[in-house]
Amino acid sequence: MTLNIEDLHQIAKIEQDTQQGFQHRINVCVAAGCLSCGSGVVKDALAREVGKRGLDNWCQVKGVGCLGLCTAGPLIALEVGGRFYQGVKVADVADIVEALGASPVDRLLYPDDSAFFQRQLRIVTENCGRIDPERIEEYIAESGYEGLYLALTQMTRQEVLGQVTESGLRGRGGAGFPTGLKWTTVAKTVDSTKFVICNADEGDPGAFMDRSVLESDPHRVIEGMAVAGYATGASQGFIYVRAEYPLAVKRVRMALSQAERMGILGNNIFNTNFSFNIKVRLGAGAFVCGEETALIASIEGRMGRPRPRPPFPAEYGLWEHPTLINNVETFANIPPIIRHGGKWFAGIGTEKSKGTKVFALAGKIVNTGLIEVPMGMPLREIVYEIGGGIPEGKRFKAVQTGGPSGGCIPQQFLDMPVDYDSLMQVGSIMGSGGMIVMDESSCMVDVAKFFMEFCMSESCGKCAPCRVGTRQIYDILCKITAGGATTEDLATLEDLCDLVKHTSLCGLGQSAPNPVLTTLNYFRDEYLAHIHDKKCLAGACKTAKEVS
Amino acid sequence: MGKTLTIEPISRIEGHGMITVTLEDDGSVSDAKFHVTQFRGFEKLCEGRPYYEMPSITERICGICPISHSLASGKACDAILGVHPPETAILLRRLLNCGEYIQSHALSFFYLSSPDLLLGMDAEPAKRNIVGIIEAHPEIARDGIRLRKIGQQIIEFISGKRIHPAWVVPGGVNAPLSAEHRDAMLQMIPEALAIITRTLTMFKKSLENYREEIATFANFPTLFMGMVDADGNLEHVYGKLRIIDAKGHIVVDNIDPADYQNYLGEAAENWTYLKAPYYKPLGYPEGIYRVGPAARLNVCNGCGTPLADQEWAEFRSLERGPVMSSFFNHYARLIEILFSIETMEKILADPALLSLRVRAIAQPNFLEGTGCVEAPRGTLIHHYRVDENGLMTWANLIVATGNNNLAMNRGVLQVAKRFISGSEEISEGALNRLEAVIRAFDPCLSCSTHALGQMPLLIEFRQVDGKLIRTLQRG
Amino acid sequence: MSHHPKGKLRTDLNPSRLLTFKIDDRDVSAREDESILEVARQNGIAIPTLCHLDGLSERGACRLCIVEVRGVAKLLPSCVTFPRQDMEVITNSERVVNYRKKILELLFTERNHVCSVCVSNGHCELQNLSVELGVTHVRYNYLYPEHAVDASHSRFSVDHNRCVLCLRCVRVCDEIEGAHTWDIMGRGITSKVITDLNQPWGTAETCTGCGKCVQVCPTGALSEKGKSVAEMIKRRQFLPYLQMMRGRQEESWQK
Amino acid sequence: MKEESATPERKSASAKQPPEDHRLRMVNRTMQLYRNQSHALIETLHAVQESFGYLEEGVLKHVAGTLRVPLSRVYAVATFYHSFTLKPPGEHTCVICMGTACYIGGSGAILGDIKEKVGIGSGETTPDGKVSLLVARCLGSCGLAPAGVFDGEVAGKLSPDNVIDKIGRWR
Amino acid sequence: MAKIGLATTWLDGCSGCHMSFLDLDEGLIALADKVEIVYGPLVDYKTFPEHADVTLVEGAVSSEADKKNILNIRARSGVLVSFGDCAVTANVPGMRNRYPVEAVLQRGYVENAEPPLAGSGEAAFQVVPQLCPHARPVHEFVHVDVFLPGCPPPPEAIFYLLQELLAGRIPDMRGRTRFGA
Repeated sequence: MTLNIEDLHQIAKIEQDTQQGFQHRINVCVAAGCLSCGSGVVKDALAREVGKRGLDNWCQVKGVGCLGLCTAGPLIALEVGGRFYQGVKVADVADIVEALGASPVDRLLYPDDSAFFQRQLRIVTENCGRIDPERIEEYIAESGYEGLYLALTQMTRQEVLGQVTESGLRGRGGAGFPTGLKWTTVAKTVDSTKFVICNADEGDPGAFMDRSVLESDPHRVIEGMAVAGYATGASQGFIYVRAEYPLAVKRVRMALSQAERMGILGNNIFNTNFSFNIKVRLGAGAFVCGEETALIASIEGRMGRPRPRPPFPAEYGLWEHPTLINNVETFANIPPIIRHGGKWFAGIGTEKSKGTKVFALAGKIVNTGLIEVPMGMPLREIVYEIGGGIPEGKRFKAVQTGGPSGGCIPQQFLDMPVDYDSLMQVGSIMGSGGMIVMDESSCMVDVAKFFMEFCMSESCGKCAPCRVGTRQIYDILCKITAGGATTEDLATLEDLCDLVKHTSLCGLGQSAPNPVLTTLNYFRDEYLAHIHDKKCLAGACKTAKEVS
Repeated sequence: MGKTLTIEPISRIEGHGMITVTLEDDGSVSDAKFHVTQFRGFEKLCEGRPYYEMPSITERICGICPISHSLASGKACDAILGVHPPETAILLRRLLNCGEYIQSHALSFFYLSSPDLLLGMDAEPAKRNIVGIIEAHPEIARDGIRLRKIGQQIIEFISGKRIHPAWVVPGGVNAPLSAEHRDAMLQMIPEALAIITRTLTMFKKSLENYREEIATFANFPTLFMGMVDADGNLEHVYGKLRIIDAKGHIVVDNIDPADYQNYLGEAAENWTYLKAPYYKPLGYPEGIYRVGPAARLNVCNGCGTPLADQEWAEFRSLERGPVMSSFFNHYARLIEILFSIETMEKILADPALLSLRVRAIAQPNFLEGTGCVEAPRGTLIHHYRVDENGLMTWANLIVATGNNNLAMNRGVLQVAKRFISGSEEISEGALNRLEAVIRAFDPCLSCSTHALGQMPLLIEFRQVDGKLIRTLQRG
Repeated sequence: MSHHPKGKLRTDLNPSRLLTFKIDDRDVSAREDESILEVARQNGIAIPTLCHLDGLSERGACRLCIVEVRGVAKLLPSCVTFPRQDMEVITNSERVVNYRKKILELLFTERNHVCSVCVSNGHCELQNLSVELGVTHVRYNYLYPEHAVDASHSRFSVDHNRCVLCLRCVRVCDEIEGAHTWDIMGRGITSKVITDLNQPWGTAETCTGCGKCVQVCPTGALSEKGKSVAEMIKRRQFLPYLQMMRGRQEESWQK
Repeated sequence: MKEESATPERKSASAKQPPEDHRLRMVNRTMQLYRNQSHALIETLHAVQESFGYLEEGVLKHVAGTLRVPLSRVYAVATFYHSFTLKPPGEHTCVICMGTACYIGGSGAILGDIKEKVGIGSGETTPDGKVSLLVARCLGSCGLAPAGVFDGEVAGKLSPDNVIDKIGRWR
Repeated sequence: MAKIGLATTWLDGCSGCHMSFLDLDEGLIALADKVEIVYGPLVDYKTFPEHADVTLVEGAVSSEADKKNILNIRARSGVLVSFGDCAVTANVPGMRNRYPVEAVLQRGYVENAEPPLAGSGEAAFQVVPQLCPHARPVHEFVHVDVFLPGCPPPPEAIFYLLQELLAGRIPDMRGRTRFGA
């Protein structure tokens, strides 16, 4: 079966009509966060309740992907009227159905004028929480796969590369390398075999953007990959996804087989001579596999140990063939870029950071969850308006971005625009989008220790500075938090951070000292208090003095 | 109300020790103890290591008698392999041992004890050291330095390194001797002989001055143990053990060192890291025995070399039976230097010495092995067990100084009782004698505890319940 | 199996193209596919290395061979970095020398290196590097991990206390002997070389007993049994020879 | 830094697991799916772990032979990745998330309490074989921090008390 | 010219480094003119002086007593020299670090003793100083000015060190000795 644009439109039309047929649509979040609060049971109960009352043709109950506001789960969205119910229990189900078309159930109502939803700009997550991720038709109804069709049938490879380059999209996985440039490099290589890899091995502890996108809108990623395959001349793709995300794996596999069945993946897609297939590969719990060359090694069935670059995977990648690697969010940006044009995308965000960014907002903040905002939004707005500020009246201390490779941004930079370069300037990085808010009860030395422990146990062990250096740094941080360190130890700590940063083989080691360096930079007083006064200013560490 | 007097560190010994003396209310001495205060755990730290590393690891027990440890260890490893090293290797090992006896005994006599002997027990502490000797008796100091150097050079000629040479290996030694080095050693003999002869004469003349010390430095009856060769003559490396009683009668003879456990037990006490070996059939602590230079001269039938035999005869004529006072260790040490020089001369003349066959190669054939030599300070036993792969599973070391532990403690008590009494004013000389009795044994505490170290001297007066009344500091 | 970027598929390197560049202000010429390390050594300029061994694939892992390249912010491992025309390489700036020292010191803290009683004392590359780089002490605290000796093989033993994880053993076993008995288990600071299923070496069915791993090991980690302290002198002449001969055989089979 | 020793029942495994063992069927199917190519190793190990609950040594040999991957390489891969375990798990499994949000939320204290009151650390199983404790890097449930998984069920907003209570009910 | 005050001390070591110092042989006589030994195992001073210009420390820090001593010695020393491998790297004494102190004492005083020590392990020892869990290098506890590795350091290196110090220079020991020399 090969589709053409009419077929696509037909599918979309049928789907849209069906949807319109319902007076009410109840969207129940069935992403991992809400599921773990019991949203699955609530969804079933709602469906039963609707059926019991014979309202099947009047009201649709469907599971959707992440609505973003994970704190409030299980979360329900009433599409007509735009209301949100939070913390829904099975016991609430009758009331909810009863209230359809009448005044809402006040006790469950989430203030829908909340800045949480208002201030966001959703591109990557445009379908999240709106469509049923397990049905390709719903994706197609939202202009899904139109971008791929456009690219294959009306654009040359050069034109696709041109649009991506023009969009100014930068890699959302960490370093922010220009996507157009990466694609062009792979496209230029001369090799009959090339690969496209989607890095969905989101390992940053405190980030779940990729998981959400894969759980809520998997087809978008598939479409982005297929476009990339076309543009670069690759015919085989891999999605390397964490085994710890079983729901995401399930939905991606489901989406792949739906796309294959429809001929959107496979041979001669849309009757062109472009063929593209995607396979899922499971990660097995190694943060370092986020590094391109380690990821490749892992797909090849080996230990995920990075190798020196150059040569870069774009020239010398999977099984020694040119390979394009982007992460989930990057690929998810592609379909709208193709549909609306690179210029449109470039109009969003800041001069050097285009588009939007998805963040996983967590920590000591009122609204924890998944958000998408235009690049350049001030940090203060994210924390205080979208995030709703710090709970329990505590004082804001810092925001950690970029996970173990990033840094802690203190109060004085709250008005800083969030984009690649501003973050870099203050010593942090954009990273994949983890954003952890800390209040006065968090000890910054302890936070640095937490990340160093992470880097130490995630170090692959290949190069000496990272393998041993991270352990040495961790030991010193332990000594500091235990109140047993001297100023000489502090000097050694800084010396080691410099060493590991500048001599490690791969990005993991090179950036591992960042959390220590930024906290040393902005919160040195906390280090000194542990050392001189044997005291933890935040009261989080049990120093020897306090224990005795 | 009882008090305790503490002397720490004991200086001019190879190691780290402390003496406590417990005083009765009237100031008289009720008890005295010699404590060894550090510990390194060689018996454990070698666990899991390959047996063939043992000679080098155990060499690090002591910087003064590393050769003895490597020889005992090498012999224990020979036993594990189940081989006899080639004749040349045995000659070379014995030759190496001669070098060690010369340097170690020279160190003990000239560097550590001569200040007491030449400047007097009551001399000013600031002068009572080798620098004081250099100033007061430059020619004797020079002799001491030369003699020790000759010993160290011999070791270096044979093994390539003066301290911790890693040259004794399981099954033999790791390199043959060159003719050039042999000749160099031969050339040193006349000077060495001249020095030792001078020193013996000088020492014998001065014996008069030490009546008090001779009478009290562990002058009591005990058993004696030492190694003898097949003829019952003095032997340091390849021989069997003999134990005699205070009357000079042989208690046991021809003990194969591998059977040491039938004769020797080691007791542990909680106030010292140095264990106390005792002669098992007599039990603990009645099985007190002594080892070392005087003990060796006591147990043997003679030295087996002409000059040393003359001196030996003179030494043994000091008393009717065995020489009892441990003070005479100094004397015996000089005789053993002479013996070692003569032995060396004999070995150097052996045509087999330069053979290239110096090592028997084998895999472990036994899972257990014992090696025993006479270290300068006394009998040294290494006992190892290994697993099927040759990795150490267990080790027991009885070191020279340990053998003398019971005797040293009794010696300290004897001196304390003699020199400390009544008043609280304890003379400098008395304190020094408490240490000198220990020095007479020349304890190698690095060996015995497998450790060393130092602390300031404190004299602590304590009530019986341990409460500190008063502290005196000396220095 | 190490994927060496110098492999045949590296399309951007042209073995026939000659270029000139500078190492420590000296003009040198090289083929484009020769690493900076190779070129430096050909010109008598010593760059310290540990994981590199002529005849084995490169890993770029020990980081001791890092050099500065003028105009490049990052330090580059000279074993896997290739020259470009007019490149200016500095091999001995204070900066890189200091980093090398620190890396070496980290290696000393990682395991339990007791040089004085090591079979390789006096013939050890780690020890020699400490002399070469002027390391007279280790500024970082020793970690004292628990590691054992495996002496189950009839002729060789492996002492993990002395391993620096250079993986020469793994590579020679895979690339030259073709047995792949060795590999490395775990990750990070807990990494350890193993034989077969992390079983005693003597029970590893795949080991041919060829002993190449022992000879290429830079330290006393791998040694011949029965060799005492300081006696383990490694012989490696076979390595470039075998590499050459294996290449030749391949040709003759193809005929 | 304890070494992971080779499992004691070394020889038993291959004999005990003849190829017709039903648990092997899924493993074999996975390998066939990849035409027994060596790069299927990780996927296959996932399959082994799923069918057996852990990476059984005999099965590892079988996998090595079928995929023609050196034994040491199989072991290396099996120990490189955190998802794999070489020891049989306990009857019940408790996973505590140590992602940043959960750590900030106090999951460190929870682990400390488990260590103190149940006596097991990460990767360990109680001596009675009832409970295994694992630590996850991030469950992606940061909104529920601190979060954990109890026998496959995600639970959020954990506290030391309710975790000890949950574990207590298993024993 | 006033003599410089030289102190030497040993912690957990074998005395081999001190012996290597004595291996200066006749050099010692020449040294006696320029150097006064103000503390050490070869002389009879019982307390560490208020000030020593140069202190050579042999051995690793292994017991509570060593710890106390080295802090005191550091405070009273001008130039502190880590003397030999045990002081610089912990060397052979550090080999016990693989085992808990309890196990080390157990082997020595219970398994290999008859009658064995009453009580068990460290607690059983009353008068003698407690052992630290690890034997560690001196510079992990106090600042060290010069490192003189070697097991033992060769006499030539010791001679060079003293000559440089006498000339008022901090010696650069690189290339003159090494770990395990």
